[in-house]
Amino acid sequence: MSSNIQNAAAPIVIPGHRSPARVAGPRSKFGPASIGHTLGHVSPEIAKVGLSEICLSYRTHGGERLLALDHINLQVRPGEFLCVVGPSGCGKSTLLHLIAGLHPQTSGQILVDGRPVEGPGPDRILIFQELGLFPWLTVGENVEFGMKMKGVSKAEREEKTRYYLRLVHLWQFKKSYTHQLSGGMRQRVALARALATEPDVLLMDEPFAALDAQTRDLLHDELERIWAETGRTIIFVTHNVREAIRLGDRVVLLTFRPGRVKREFSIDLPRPRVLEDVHVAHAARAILDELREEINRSLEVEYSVGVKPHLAPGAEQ
Amino acid sequence: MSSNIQNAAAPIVIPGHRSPARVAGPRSKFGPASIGHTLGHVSPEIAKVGLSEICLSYRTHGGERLLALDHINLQVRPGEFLCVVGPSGCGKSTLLHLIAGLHPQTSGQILVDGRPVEGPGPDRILIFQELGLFPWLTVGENVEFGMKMKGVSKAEREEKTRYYLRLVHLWQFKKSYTHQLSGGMRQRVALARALATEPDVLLMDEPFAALDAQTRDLLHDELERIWAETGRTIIFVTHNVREAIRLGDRVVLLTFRPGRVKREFSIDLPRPRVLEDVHVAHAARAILDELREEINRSLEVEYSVGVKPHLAPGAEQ
Amino acid sequence: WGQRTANTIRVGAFPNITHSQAMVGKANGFFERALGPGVKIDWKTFNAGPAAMEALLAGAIDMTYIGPNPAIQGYVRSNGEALRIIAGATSGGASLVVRSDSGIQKPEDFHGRKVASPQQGNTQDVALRAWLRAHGMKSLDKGGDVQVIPMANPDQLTLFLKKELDAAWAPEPWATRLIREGNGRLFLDERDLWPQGQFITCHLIVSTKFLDDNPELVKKWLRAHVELTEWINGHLPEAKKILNQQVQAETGKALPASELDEALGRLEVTYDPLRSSLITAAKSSFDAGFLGRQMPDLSGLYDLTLLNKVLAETKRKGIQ
Amino acid sequence: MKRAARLVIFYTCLFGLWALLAQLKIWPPYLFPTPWGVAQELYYGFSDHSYWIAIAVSMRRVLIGYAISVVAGMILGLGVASNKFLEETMGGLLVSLQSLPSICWWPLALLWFGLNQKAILFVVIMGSLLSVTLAMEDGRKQMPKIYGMAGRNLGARGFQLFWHVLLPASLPFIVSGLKQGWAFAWRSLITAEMLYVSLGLGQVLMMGRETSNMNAVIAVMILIIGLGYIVDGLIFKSMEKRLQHKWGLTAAT
Amino acid sequence: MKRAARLVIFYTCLFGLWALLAQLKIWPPYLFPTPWGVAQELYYGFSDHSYWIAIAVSMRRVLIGYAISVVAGMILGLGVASNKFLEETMGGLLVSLQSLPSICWWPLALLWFGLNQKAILFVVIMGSLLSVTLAMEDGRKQMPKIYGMAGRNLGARGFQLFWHVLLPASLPFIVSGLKQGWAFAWRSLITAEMLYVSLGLGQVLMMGRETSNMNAVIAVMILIIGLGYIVDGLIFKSMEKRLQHKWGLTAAT
Ligand SMILES: Nc1ncnc2c1ncn2[C@@H]1O[C@H](COP(=O)(O)OP(=O)(O)OP(=O)(O)O)[C@@H](O)[C@H]1O
Ligand SMILES: Nc1ncnc2c1ncn2[C@@H]1O[C@H](COP(=O)(O)OP(=O)(O)OP(=O)(O)O)[C@@H](O)[C@H]1O
Ligand SMILES: [Mg+2]
Ligand SMILES: [Mg+2]
Repeated sequence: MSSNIQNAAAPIVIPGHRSPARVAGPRSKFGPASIGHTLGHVSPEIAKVGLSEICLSYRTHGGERLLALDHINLQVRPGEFLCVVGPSGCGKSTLLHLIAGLHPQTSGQILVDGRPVEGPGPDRILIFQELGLFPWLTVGENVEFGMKMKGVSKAEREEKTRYYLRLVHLWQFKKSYTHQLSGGMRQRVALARALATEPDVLLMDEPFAALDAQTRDLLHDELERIWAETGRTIIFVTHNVREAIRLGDRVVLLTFRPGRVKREFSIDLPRPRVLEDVHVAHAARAILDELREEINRSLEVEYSVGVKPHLAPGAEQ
Repeated sequence: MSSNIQNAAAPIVIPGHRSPARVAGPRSKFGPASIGHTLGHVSPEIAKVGLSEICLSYRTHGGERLLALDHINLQVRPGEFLCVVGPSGCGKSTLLHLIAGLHPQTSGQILVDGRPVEGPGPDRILIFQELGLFPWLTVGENVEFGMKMKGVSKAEREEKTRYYLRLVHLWQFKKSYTHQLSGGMRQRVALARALATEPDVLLMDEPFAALDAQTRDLLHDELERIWAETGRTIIFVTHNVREAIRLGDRVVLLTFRPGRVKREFSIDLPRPRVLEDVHVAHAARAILDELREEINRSLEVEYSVGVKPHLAPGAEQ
Repeated sequence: WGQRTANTIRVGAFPNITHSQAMVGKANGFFERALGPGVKIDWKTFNAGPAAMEALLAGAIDMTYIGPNPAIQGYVRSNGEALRIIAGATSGGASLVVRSDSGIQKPEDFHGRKVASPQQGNTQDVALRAWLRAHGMKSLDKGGDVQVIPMANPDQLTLFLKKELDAAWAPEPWATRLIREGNGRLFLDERDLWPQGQFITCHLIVSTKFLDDNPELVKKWLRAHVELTEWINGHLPEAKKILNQQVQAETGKALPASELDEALGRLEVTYDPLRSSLITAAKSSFDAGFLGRQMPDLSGLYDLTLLNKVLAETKRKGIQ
Repeated sequence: MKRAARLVIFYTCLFGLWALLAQLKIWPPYLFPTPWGVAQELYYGFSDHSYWIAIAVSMRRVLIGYAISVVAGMILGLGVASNKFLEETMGGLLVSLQSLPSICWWPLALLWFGLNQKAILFVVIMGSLLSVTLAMEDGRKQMPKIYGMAGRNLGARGFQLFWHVLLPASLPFIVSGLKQGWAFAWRSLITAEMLYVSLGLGQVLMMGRETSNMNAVIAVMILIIGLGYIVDGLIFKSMEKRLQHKWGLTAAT
Repeated sequence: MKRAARLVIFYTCLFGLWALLAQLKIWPPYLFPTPWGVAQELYYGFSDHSYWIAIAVSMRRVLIGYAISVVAGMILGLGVASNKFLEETMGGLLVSLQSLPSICWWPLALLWFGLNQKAILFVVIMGSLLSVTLAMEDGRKQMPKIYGMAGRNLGARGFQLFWHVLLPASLPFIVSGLKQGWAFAWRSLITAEMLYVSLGLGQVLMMGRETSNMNAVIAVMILIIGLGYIVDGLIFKSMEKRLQHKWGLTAAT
């Protein structure tokens, strides 16, 4: 069991201190670093997506600033399936927005294919947590949108639209408007729209959060297949640790506000993996333990200034 | 194991055929009906929420109508924790909207405390799947909103706002606007807002979908505690079968479009339950099997009119 | 002359009985015949002096029938450059009308009353203020107790009927309408204030540039204008009919015959520009503060050489 | 059917009230015309074709002027909303320039175009252009950020982004602004037509006023209202319906 | 600092262009006034207090009339948007009634109120009321359904629902509509002040036209623009800023 998960490098970054990424950090108790490829060796040159020393702070009420991301260093190999987990509000979505080029970072550098990111590009498509479907377009037109922008021919667009809408089981709804869909259906439209654009790098922000278990399982399989067949690089944010292990080559755990890379886990389980599998469950436990640490830290922050409401002892998952 | 879950009554409703609810249906293979209270005996008189022969159809493109709910019969006891699961797009949200009185049903009757529902009321508060937070109010003002409408005094409002915002770990953000929050944080604000209004019947539409596992566990405990302490009736929609078993007295499984009650499961596991527990897992399997049947049916519908894209064999969860 | 003469002449006029020559000439094609086939007349219809003057200054029309006040203003504002008065058109046709039940009998009764004029600073407004001053009264804004209220003529009628106005200094046909429809009484015919009962109400002006470039054309027009004036004076009943028809065609409503008779009875059609009355009016206007800080020099305002040429050629008496 | 009945009732009541007030003779009929007087006026106006001509002339002017305003206003509005320099300079002037009465533009129109259709069109355009610009700018600025982000993320740039995302996303605002622009266009047209008589409803109105013919004034008001009603029904209401259908702003059950 | 610099540059360029055009003498100065001519006019107007009085009188009228329009327009708009009968009957007339030029209301105003401030206020109100109504109706109708549902679900009813949910939810629309209403109010005011001379900027404008004094016309235009700029900055811009801050329509990083 312990050989299936590998804590490759988890440098605990001290705020404000510039520590180079990928130096050896404390090892996870789950196993030696020797199993699997050594993540520490993804050099920035060959990385598909490289983040170095990324910080981002938001303006909040009263002119204060909230540090959302704090010196993030992360190299993603071409064709890697990277999962990002972390407590709610730790900066996962923010991270994807930065890579997508939708806001500028406060400091640090983001390289995609060795070139600094200066705005959105058709090589990086993000599935927004809020979906961002266009209400003035039908489901079919939404899926076509990215292709239309790229100048894909009408015939090809139609073919792909059909293919991807079938994939997410919504072909029948191609002429519906988004307000006529249920929450889960909307999420699948957003998925189809992003997949249909066929980008090099797919940035997915909790794309399966509103789906029932069965549908999600089917789509896990589809996503994994597409990934394997096309060699796309995927950065996948999820709050579901099992899902991260089911899909990822590597799982990055972010800390609670401000978001830093707390630890990285290399997942060496053979594919296809199964969500309910004991190996997956076991691997999840390690990550969940770390996550719990973060949540407890968040609670300390929350309750440091007042009375704590009744809280049941931490549950087991 | 098998004694922990009980299939109380699962009349398979034939479309258009009016079958009275609660007659004995096919028993689940998981156990005899004798264990636990017999759900079939909740009479409409004592039911907190009673749905009889509810149908709802939506207008769609081209003037067609889409039947979303088909002869739903359901009685919810006072103080019951009812979970509703079903495939994506089966009509779960629609059902909650109807109970909340936000649209009228096409036919059938909804009784709350024996009186027909004629519109929204402060006794039934819904947490929308889309949240429906007010962007022009701060987090604190959002939570206060329902209390303000009820005419709760300012001091009490403040106290409750603090209590419930602490509960969801967002007290620090009371002065933020909703656009300054992450997806999971927004979901927790919506939860706090609904809880703070302290309704008799709480209608929750996937309230934990965007939360990480740890936070969700904490909130499961809190919700269960509040439920136990106040004796509220809760109707809880989720796509997570384990979550349904973790929380519910009873789990209702809806069929794929149109939504009908496929089967009901009475959950007799002792509380507090633990999500990762083997009993929960085992119970989930029974429901998941039924769910898979529905998903397969949905795929048949989807692919009945064209070529099926490559689909991996159904995964295990 | 060496200048290429225009083959279109753009002329402004109002559908109003004070613009009799224009209305009649328009109706029976008099000017077209006089100018010959090579020249097209482009009639432009306005409702009020300022709009016509704006158009003339902007070079959008070449010639227009217009009242004295806008002509003076246009001349002064353009430092004497833009326009010349080349002939008169009508004289008279303004009266002070009081509401019958206002109790006004003599000039002193105007103390504390509300008196309307068509527009602040226009001919009637100036006349009203001058008349008040002559009778030892002042308007409210000059520290007196007579409320001079400049407002559009149709609104005066409304307010007469609502008994909110006591009197109005109005041009024709409004004076007549106020009397007939607004329960008014003629208090003073402005002609009584002037030597020979003549004062200019409407004249013909032309833009200086057009005059310089097309003197022949202007001369032809003037000859037609003079002949038409005499024709009207000689065939009053027929002219009235044509005039009323043209007004109806342009405004959609004819004046009742009796009103028309009464209104025209207070008017005189003439080609004499009545220069002295204009100079007097300009003086009053300056006194009332509507002509700037310094009395303008109006010496170049008239160019009557062509008119006098026409008059001489047709053996009529010239104008000094 | 019920809708039609309600409309009939409403208008019958309206006219009944008017007839009653006129019948009571509180005001003399040339101040407060009777419905039948106005009906007669309309009948005459239409039977001698003068109203048909006036309508045709005015509609043509307002439609051309408005169409130009809409296109130019959208471009300008987009520019103002997306360019910081324009926003700071022009942006602050939009409301105040729009407040200028049409009559202020008339001298300029004469200067540039002379006395002709173009001058009138210019006044109509200046009357409604900035209203459309304002609406476009507001639409662009108050549009939820997510649409712009999603559009850019999916590769839309420049004109594509404008045409496929910004424009449709702010359409609810724009439709609202277009209505206001339409009203501005009409008002400016009437002002211009009253200054320089050249057919059109403004002339009829002016002449009605000049001759104290309240019947004609009311007749023109009714014509303007009627034309507005038709245009509203044909253009704005149907745009709104489409919008509400697409965006799901109406009940779907 | 940079913003101020940009504004200075912009206005300097604008005046420079104007001065240049005037200097080139393409048009005579009585048609195309020079900046210094207008400056002198402004100087005289302010030093003999007549402009101060005109501004005070006009601002007072426009503010009162507009305030009434806003309140009444909102109520009316809400009524139209929420009541089916009103919507079908009044709703279809809003755009066309708003298209009626102010001059149409003037005879009615005189008839009802006679010669006084009220008549002018009436024209101002009729000029902007329906514009606000339209904006309110559109805001109410095009508001995302979820806000109304959430409000009702949390127990808001009747006036509470209006005040705490519908109004703030449609505020982006309303602010946009309020600007248009402001422009309408000004235009109507000037029209009314030109019809019945009783101080105010309309009178100054009228006199400028009467006396062919383009300097005065331009001076009034500048005053109207200036007042609009100030009101826009004080009221509308700050409302917009607040809105954008709350709703997160501006970049937060
Ligand atoms: N526009 C904004 N203005 C101010 N603060 C913001 C803004 N957007 C996000 N934040 C803050 O940044 C932090 C990170 O937000 P982010 O959305 O990236 O979290 P997340 O990891 O995606 O959380 P979740 O799992 O709940 O979606 C949060 O604390 C949030 O309050
Ligand atoms: N406004 C609407 N107009 C037309 N059809 C609608 C509308 N809202 C929902 N539907 C349809 O009704 C069905 C049920 O939708 P509902 O939102 O109740 O599903 P759900 O069970 O909540 O699904 P999910 O788990 O994905 O949220 C779906 O097929 C959807 O397409
Ligand atoms: Mg997020
Ligand atoms: Mg749902």
